[in-house]
Amino acid sequence: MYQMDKPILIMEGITKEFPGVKALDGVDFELYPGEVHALMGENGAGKSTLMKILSGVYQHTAGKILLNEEEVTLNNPTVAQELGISIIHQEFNLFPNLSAAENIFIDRKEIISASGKINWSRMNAEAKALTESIGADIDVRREVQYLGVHSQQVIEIAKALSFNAKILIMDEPSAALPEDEVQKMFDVVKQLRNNGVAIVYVSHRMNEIFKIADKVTVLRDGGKVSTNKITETTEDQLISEMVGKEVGDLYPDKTKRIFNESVLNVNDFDITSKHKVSFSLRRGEILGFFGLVGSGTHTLAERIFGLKKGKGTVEINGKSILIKNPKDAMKQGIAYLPPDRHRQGLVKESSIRENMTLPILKRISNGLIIDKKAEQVINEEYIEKLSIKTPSQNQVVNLLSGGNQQKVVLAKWLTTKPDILIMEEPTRGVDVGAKAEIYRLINELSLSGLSIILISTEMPELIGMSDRILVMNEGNIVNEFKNGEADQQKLLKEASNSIDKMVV
Amino acid sequence: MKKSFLRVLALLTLVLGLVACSNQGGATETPSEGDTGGDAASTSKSFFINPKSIGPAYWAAAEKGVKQAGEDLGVEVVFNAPSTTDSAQQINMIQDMLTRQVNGVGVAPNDPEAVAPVFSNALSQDVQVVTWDSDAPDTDRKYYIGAATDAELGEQFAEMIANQIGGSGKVAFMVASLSAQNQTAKVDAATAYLEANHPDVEVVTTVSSDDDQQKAYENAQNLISTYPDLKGLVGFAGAEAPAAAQAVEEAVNAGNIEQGKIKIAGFAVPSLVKEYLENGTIEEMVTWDPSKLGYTTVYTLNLLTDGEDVEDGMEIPNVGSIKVNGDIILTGTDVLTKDNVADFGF
Amino acid sequence: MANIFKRREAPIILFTIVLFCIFSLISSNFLKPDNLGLILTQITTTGLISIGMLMVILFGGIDLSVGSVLAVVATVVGMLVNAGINPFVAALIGMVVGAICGAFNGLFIAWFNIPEIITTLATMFIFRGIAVAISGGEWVTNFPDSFNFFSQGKIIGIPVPIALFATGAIMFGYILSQTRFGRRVYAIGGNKEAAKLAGMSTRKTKFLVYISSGMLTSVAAVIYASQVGSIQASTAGSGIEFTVIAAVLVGGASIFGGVGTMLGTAFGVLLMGMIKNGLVLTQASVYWVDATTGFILILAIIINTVQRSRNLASREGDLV
Amino acid sequence: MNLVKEEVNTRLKRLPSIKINTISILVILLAGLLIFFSTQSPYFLTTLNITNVLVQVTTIGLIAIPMTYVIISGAMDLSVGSILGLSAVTLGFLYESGTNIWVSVVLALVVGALAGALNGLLIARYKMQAIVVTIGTLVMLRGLVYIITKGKPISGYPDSFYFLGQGKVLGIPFSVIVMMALFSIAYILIKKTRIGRYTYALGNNEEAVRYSGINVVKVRFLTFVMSGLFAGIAAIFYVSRYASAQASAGDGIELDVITAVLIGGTHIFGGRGSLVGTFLGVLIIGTLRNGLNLMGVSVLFQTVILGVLILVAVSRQNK
Repeated sequence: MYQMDKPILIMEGITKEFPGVKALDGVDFELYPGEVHALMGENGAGKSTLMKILSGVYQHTAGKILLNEEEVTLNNPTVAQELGISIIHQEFNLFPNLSAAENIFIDRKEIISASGKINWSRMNAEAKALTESIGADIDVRREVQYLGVHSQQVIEIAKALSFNAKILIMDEPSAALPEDEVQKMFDVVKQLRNNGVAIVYVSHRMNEIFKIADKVTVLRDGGKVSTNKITETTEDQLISEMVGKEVGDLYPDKTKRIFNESVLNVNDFDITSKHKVSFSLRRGEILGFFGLVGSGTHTLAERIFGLKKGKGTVEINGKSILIKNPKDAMKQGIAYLPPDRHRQGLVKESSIRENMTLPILKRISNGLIIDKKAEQVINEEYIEKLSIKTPSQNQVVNLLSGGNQQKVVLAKWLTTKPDILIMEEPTRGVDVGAKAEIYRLINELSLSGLSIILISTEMPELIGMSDRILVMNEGNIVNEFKNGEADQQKLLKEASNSIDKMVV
Repeated sequence: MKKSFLRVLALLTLVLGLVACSNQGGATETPSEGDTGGDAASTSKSFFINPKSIGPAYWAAAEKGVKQAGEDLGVEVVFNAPSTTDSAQQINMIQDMLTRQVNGVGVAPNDPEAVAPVFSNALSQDVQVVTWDSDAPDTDRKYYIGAATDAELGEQFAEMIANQIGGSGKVAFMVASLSAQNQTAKVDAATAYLEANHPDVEVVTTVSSDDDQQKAYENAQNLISTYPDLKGLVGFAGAEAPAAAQAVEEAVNAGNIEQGKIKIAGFAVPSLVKEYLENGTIEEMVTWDPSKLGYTTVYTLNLLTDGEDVEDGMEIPNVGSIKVNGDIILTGTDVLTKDNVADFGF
Repeated sequence: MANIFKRREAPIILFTIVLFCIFSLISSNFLKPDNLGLILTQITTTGLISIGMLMVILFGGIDLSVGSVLAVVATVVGMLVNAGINPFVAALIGMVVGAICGAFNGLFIAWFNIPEIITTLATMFIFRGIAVAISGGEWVTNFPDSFNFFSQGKIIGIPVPIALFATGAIMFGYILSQTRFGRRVYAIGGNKEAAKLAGMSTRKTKFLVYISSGMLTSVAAVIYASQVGSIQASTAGSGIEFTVIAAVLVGGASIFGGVGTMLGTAFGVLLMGMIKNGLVLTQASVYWVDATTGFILILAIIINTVQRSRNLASREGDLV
Repeated sequence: MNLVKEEVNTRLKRLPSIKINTISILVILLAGLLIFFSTQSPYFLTTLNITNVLVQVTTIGLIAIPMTYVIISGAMDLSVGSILGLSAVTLGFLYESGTNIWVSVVLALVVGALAGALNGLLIARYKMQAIVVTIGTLVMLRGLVYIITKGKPISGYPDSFYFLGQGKVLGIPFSVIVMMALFSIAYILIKKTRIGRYTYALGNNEEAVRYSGINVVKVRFLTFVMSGLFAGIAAIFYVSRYASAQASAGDGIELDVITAVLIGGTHIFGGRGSLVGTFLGVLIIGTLRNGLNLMGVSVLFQTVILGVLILVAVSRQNK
């Protein structure tokens, strides 16, 4: 393997102080050409601050950065990019109104001809070549707003590659990618590594780290805990380094579970006008759904909750019900925890209190007036039940950590006292500690009789939590795995097989 | 907290400073110059003269007469109005001035009906009320001061255009507003007059500029283009005739119509149509001097507050003799031609 | 062909053509070359202002002060011309004044970060006051004949106003679609944060846009003054902002920024001008003109929305 | 842990106090104006004049109430002036053609609400941009007004009707009482009921509200219907006070209303704002106009002062 002795990057004693607080305290970090260096830590440990300093978004208050043994000042992102440091942010930084090619090459001198005109044909050709080099087939002339999430991610990567980056920072690159694309991305990362690019790989996902990384550095509370070769560490060790203490098994024990009657029967239910699904959910069951992006799992959830219109009725507790809108669904005791808490789950400028009772305002109003007292009682109850860490229920949600935010969304739906809870990506962007807590909560809820549909692209989560897993592919349910039957290979195979081959 | 307090202070100072400045610089108020006139008894009098809006040059011309009268008579005059011809804001302003306990108000009402309550209110406070330029006959106003009545003017315009086009053909009316009573009254009178006296003159349409000169200009262009056999344009307000003349002149220059094919009549401010009169695009127009209206308004109010009254045929300095017909005071109109256009100072 | 219909400008172009046909059928005078020339001449002021407005709207902003800027510049230029200054020199000075007004807006918007609508609402009042103060409340009129060049003159056979508008539209159409500066405008309007990360200076770009917008408005003001022949500072250009904003939005631009083209805007302007001209030509009752205009406007907006949602429906991966 | 966040915490925790500041700044500003004007004009601080100011702001005040809702919910309504005009002439037209005055009043309110419903339908149901749609209806509805009236003001109403805009109860003008009452009701609605919660949430994150199972279309639709209805109410008082329904009634009032709402601290991009602020904003504009009128300051300077006030008072609304 390509490995050089001299580090391309040395960060020494990096300290970052915000008025009154130290976000980073004397962190050392070294990066060698041709290595994939994983950076781990819980949310707030300082990973993103460190990477923002490296990519020129923030300036450190103490310490120094050496690039090829020369001290550099990275005072804005452009300088960093010109020095060969590129970053792919977790949240897309794309222009929805511009074409894919323009997104890759926006504001770049290279594609401007001598007359000052943009050289469209050259830009499109280079963009095409770049995306193809990552194995993606995208119409680079199409506006990004009309492209799917996975294509948007490809554009992000292509954009970074277009800078001939010597150092590439990837912040949670797999978060939005479907599993099959993750594999493709790994191939690209390996390719880059072989070309001598140094890659900083920021991720929460243990299995990915062990698959792709050469080294791993763990941060905690703004300081560095350790740097190890991946071969010299274990998952357990990393987790305990990250949280500072041992955590028990992430997933609860599933052995003593019994289910009785089915609460939800879905028969010939439209996903689209062409695709219909049938399945049933039993009381207290956690029914997992796995599917790649575009498989129809999200549409299914929105259909059952009445957010998307379509044909077909569902049978709830033996009664056939036509759900036309979310109100109908909620009347039947259905709740839906959406996948994107920032956009769909929370009104982040509002308080915990206001968020939590948003769906049940009608219930807790006397006539038109909201019963503040009842609202407070409900809030106290759920803040305690879900152990949401907050100084008060009047806290603005924006200020909570990702895990606590997710708990607020969960609490919001639990206040509706649902019988059936559809959860989509319940632990996306949540750190390990909070993850374990959310899993414990889900399990408790199901034990108390709540029936749960768990839709996730995170396979360990599905395997660890579900009693059954249904796999969807191109709008159809293609297979069912009982508890203990599924593993990641099998799931992925079913989910990514072309339908033609499946119909035997 | 301290910082934001400072900020508020700064803000207040700025706004109030501006207010103070504008008050000093405000050219609208003519302080009474009692020391020059020696007529010390009347210096305590103040009148509020209220045009339809502030800004249009027609009213700026009127303001000159109002101020001149204020100076001559040694009374304080406030000349103010909303920035648009908005009836509600105008009435609010009259009310504010009544609070200030002025002795008389002269109003050019934007809505003749709407001013009735505020006029009776004024009367109950012993404030003299007259209307000028535009009348509100169904109110408690004492007098209306105008160049001529709307009906007379409408008929005068009609006769003038009929004359110019030789008594037959198509004409179009151009007004400043479709809802201003003094405009619609003139239009109605002109239409009736033409029907009765010149049945061969056909009024094809009435267009409104909403007091916007560009719109008046485009209206004229569109009319010329719409009615190839159009023979006359009648402008009922100050901005219409020059806009019509400009459009006609351009059409002539472009060779689309012959010189003199489309005649223009109606009201005009001399300085605005000077060049068109001189180059022959316009032959004659009706005009009156708004500053005379303003002067007469202040003069009348002054008489009324002194317990005197106007008389038919009485001479008013700077204005000339006036005609009093019941509760209507008329200062008279002039016919504007290229020979006398230079004599008008507005 | 199918691609043409997917273009954002397609509905407005189609709608303009349909309306054109309707007017031609109703009024025989509509199709005359004179009249078509007239429509083109009449849209030049709104057209020039709409170019600047398009850029402002591409940022997700809105400029309510254009009418007042027009009044300021028209008054200044008119007074300069009457003071015996060469019309071209006066026009150039007018452009500087327009640029200063634009810079004033840009300063508050780009540097002090005050939302566009608030800044321009304020400057709408302020500039109007300044215009009237400069004019002393009097008509600025009786311009020398040489000033007529800007309304009646011709450049290689094309009337000057049309030539100026066409030049402006083509120039800024090119800048917006083909140059780095233009693409920055789109990028910032599409995603401000991403634009910052890509190293673009939002402030500088915005500032420049407001200055160009001020200059374009001042060109419009010169044409206005020359066409109308007399300027009344208190009313000149008042309310023009609504016509211009409507034209840009009807032309397919989105009030949220990032979306809109010069071609669409030009057609929006043309549509508005055609409605105004056509309704007089069809000899519709004067009382019906506003109602019909509003109705056609809403119709155009509906058609735009339908097309946009159809485009979104064809989004990749609609099964998610 | 979470050092950065905590830092942000301490900064953002001051949010509630910022809100109080907005109100206190407005109160100080209003007080400053009152003191200043009373030193400038002996007539300013009289009961008569204060009553005057209050009566004068009723039109703007009434429309500013729903406008606050509309702007907080992240939209905008430019058509209110035209709706006012339409309701006013509907009232006049119906009464003139022999309908009972009170029936006419009710029908005028219905017409206002229907005009608002048209906006609401296009904006809420069909997701069209609020500014664009309301510019369209602004032009169209004003056109309708001219079709109905042919430009002639309609006047001559029964005396009982004039009570609304000109009558007094216990020395306080009836219209002012109605405005205060509606402000209070609207305040309770936005502060204490779910409608208020939905309005704020809509302005902050419409998607999240939709995903909470709330009928977003209905809420937004209602804000526009309310906007139309209140423009109708304002029209009734307008006609009653001025004894005349004129075609140009309410022309351009949208800018005054929006100015008042913005000065009152409501955020132009939605999500933040208060009715108390709006009320103060309305009073500030009314007081400024009245005081400057009393001082005899030309309106031209008045508009410049208003412009500067907007620029300075609302400049805190950074993006």
